[in-house]
Amino acid sequence: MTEFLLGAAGFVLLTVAIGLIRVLGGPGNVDRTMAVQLLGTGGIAALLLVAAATGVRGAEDVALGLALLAAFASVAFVNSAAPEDDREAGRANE
Amino acid sequence: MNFLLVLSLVVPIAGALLAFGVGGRWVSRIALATMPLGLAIAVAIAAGLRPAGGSLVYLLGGWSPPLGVALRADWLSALMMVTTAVVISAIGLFARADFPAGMTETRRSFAFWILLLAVWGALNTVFLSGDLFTFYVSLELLVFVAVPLVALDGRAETLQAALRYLLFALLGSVLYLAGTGLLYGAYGTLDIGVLSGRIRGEPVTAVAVTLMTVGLMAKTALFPLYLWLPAAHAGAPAAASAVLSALVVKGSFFIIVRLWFFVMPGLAGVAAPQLLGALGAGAIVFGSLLALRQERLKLLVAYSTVAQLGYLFLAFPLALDAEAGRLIDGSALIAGLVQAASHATAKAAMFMAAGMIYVALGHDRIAALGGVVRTAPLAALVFLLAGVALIGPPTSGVYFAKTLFLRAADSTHQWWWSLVLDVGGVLTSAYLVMLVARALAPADQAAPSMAGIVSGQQPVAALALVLCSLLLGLLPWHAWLPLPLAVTTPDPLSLDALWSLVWPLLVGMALAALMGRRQNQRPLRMALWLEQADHALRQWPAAGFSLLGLTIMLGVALLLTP
Amino acid sequence: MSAPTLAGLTGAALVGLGLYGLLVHPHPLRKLLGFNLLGSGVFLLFGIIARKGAAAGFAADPVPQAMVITGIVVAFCATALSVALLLRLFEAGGAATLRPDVGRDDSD
Amino acid sequence: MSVIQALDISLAVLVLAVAIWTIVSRDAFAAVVGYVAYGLLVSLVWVRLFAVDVALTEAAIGSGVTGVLLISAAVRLRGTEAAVAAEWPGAGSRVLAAALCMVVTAALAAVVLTMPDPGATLAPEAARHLAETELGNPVTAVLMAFRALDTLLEKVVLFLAVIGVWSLAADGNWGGIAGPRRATNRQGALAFLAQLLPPVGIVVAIHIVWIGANEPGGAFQGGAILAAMWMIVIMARLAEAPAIGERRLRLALVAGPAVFLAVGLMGFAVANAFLAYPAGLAKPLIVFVEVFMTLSIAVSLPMLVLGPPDRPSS
Repeated sequence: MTEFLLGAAGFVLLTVAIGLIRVLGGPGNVDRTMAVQLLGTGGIAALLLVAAATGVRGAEDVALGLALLAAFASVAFVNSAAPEDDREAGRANE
Repeated sequence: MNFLLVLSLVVPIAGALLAFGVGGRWVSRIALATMPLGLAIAVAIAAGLRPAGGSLVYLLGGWSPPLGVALRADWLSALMMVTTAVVISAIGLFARADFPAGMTETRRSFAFWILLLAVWGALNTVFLSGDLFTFYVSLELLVFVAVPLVALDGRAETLQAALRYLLFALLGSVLYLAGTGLLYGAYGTLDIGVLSGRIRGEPVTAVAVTLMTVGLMAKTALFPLYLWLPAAHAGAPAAASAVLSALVVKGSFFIIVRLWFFVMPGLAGVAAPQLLGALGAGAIVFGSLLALRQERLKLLVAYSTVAQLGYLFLAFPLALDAEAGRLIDGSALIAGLVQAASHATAKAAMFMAAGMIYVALGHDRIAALGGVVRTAPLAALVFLLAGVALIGPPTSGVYFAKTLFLRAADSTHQWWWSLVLDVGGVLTSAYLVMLVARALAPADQAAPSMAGIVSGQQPVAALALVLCSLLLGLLPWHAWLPLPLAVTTPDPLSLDALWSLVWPLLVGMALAALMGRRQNQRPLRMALWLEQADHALRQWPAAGFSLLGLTIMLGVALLLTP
Repeated sequence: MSAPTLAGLTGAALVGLGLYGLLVHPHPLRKLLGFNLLGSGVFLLFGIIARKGAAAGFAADPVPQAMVITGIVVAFCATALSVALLLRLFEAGGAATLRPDVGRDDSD
Repeated sequence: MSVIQALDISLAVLVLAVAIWTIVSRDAFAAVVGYVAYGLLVSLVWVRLFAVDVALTEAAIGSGVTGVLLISAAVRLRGTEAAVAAEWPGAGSRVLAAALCMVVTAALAAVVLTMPDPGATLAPEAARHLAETELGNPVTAVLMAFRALDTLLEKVVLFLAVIGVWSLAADGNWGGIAGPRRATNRQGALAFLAQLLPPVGIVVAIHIVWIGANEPGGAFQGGAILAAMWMIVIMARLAEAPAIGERRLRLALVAGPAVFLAVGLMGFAVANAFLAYPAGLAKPLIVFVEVFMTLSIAVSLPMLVLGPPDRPSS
């Protein structure tokens, strides 16, 4: 069972790695931000599998934290990448 | 009695938190009210250490090391704590005019007073901590105080200076932290006392101590790792420059002392202390000569700090007992720390004087200092006295330290360090003579337009500090220090004493004439080389190479130690 | 090779990488990334020390773990202050360079 | 080679590859995204080292909040790279620097490889005294009892960092609203997300703080998640960032270190040492302190990410 869990974790990690190569290269910043999402989901899966296999306690909370913060990173990206003219409009409105 | 150790760091930190919570006009009042309290605590701790060579220990939370953290006070802590308390109180007095408490809270004064209290708490933690990781946290506290102080004026150049300082200081902290971790991994403790009993001359010790020492040297701005110092110390407001130059750089120096003299005194070998001394000598010569080449007074003072920091590192080779093969915490170390205390008081006063001169003249260009004796006589006097204190007349702390250094050089047969000390005295005289010559020149025709008025308290605070430095040699040191010391003050009117004061001045005059900046005259080629070297060393790539090269040299020196 | 040793070696490599980035890369933001890599490499060294200190029923020595947690917090504060300074420098001077102003004291 | 070894090696390779990417990548934004990915991977390594508390901190701070900070900085600094590129040292210098850095790495690697196993440890000491702290999580015991001074000072570092960031404000904006002005678009997916996530996040954060006494977790990790939730709300313009002159904000910022300090001083009277807890009350007092620390952290982190006040408060 342990071997199976670890094998599964390895597989997830491999897909994440392949995805990373594609995604980090861009071309656009949106593509790159997807890398974070990809790792957010893939990383959580690998983390839970490894924790279950090696008997680490408390890993579920790390997974919870990771899930929340990966979403948070995307929000920050969307927020800061908002087009400039939108901001200017905001400035004029207030 | 021992609870005073806790109070000495808790009181300033609590003051900072309170000032932040209350805000407004109360910020400076709380800070100023904390000062007599902190001063009293420092003096009380020093008094408690009076049977010479004693120490006070406080186990935090009642947990004893290695699991817990202990605070320890000994003569080094007491000396540095009292110095810090005096300097901070004087700076507080000085800064009242520059950072007034108005009806509405202002950015500069809010940040300054809280940071002043925080730097005090951080330094007391450094002086009292008996734990390598607590050192790390207090080093970081110092960074987070010092960087905003540098950036306080908000001009682009000070922001850049602050950022360079921050990045370099962070690098230093991380290297220090790496070494701390390795030592813990090897010996299972971070407590200085426990560690000194367990530490052995192994490769892991060499690697750890190298990383820690280089990290701390970067924070102390020891030559050649001073890329951040001149711009940072010269760009800050005068009161902040005084804090930075007098106190903050001494914190990381103090940790080097703790590490070498109290954790691994028997493992230093011969080569590594010589290397530290050589860097100190380099700082003295290079920093002083560059001070001569500066166009602005505050930059001159900053380069003078680079030079003066070099003296502190002479303590390492001179404290080495070659026969026993260990560093002795005896007269050379005492000399180093008294030098640190003398420099702290004199340099703080010097930066204050430079600040007052800036206010009085509306600029601090050295070439246009003429007439300052009439415009700002007190400030000019303080500056002169501070410079004299750095050269070291017979009653001063610098003289006391120099005598001990020379004696140690004599008894350990290392004549070259005496030479360095003499050269240092001459060079310090040189830039002072040059400034005096400029100041006595007739005033510029163009009337100063931007000139302001120096508040009345400011010269008093600066003068008090300068007197501390000038009279430090007269203190009854034997009551505190671990070994009997007799440095007799020579009759100041005796021929010997006069000659020892006059000859460096004469040689200094010649040097000032040769190397100083003068209009309508091509500088010596050597002066140009110096400036180019300085410019290169203040760039990141060169600083990086110096840092990595030093790491490897020090590492090899320590690895080869039997 | 055991997991802790591997992590330790990764840490050692990260220290070198971070050091290179911090010292050589001219852009302050990239220096900051180098600093963070360097710090994280040092933390991994603490990690191997903690893991090799497993005893008394603990899977890892808690003392180095606590130090790493403190270290991560401090590193974050440092990053935040650097970023704030850098952005302010950029606004004030329009550039994000760390090169000291050439020619101010070398003009003649 | 067993499966777990293969997994460890591939994880290490992946970590290093992403780290190299963040150093060599041309584009600053790409490098920063690489760094966020790196942080996520490193928290996996921490789980493999059985240091779950650290993994949680790394996930929350190392990659989460730091990542957001750096991403917005990279976006705002767009276009500064070309000018700085001229300052690259020459190829020879770079090779030399790389070689010197490798020497440092080699020295550390040698230390790692010669490290004894089992190594020096304080775990037995911590285990022996754990009962006196009434806690189940030894890491929390080290942070809140055995080495409480360091934790207290670390909170002061956080406090000073906030002052440092604020002190960069323009004089006229002192007391004003933290962070750059944001557009007022309240529509869209972002606002929806900002309404959806925080309730979940708050529950998770409280859970992590609460279990910190006995299981991995604690004030900092929980506080960081709370901070992230508040920042999402601010970013989605559902709420305005606070003005730095606000009394409530200031009290929240100092509450953590101040309460810690007060409880520590109380130790003088009731437990005969600074930072000592009286027997039988250790756990409740530690949780009490942690609640205030969580509050301060949850408020400090957004202040650090938002930056100095950019406009006066109305």
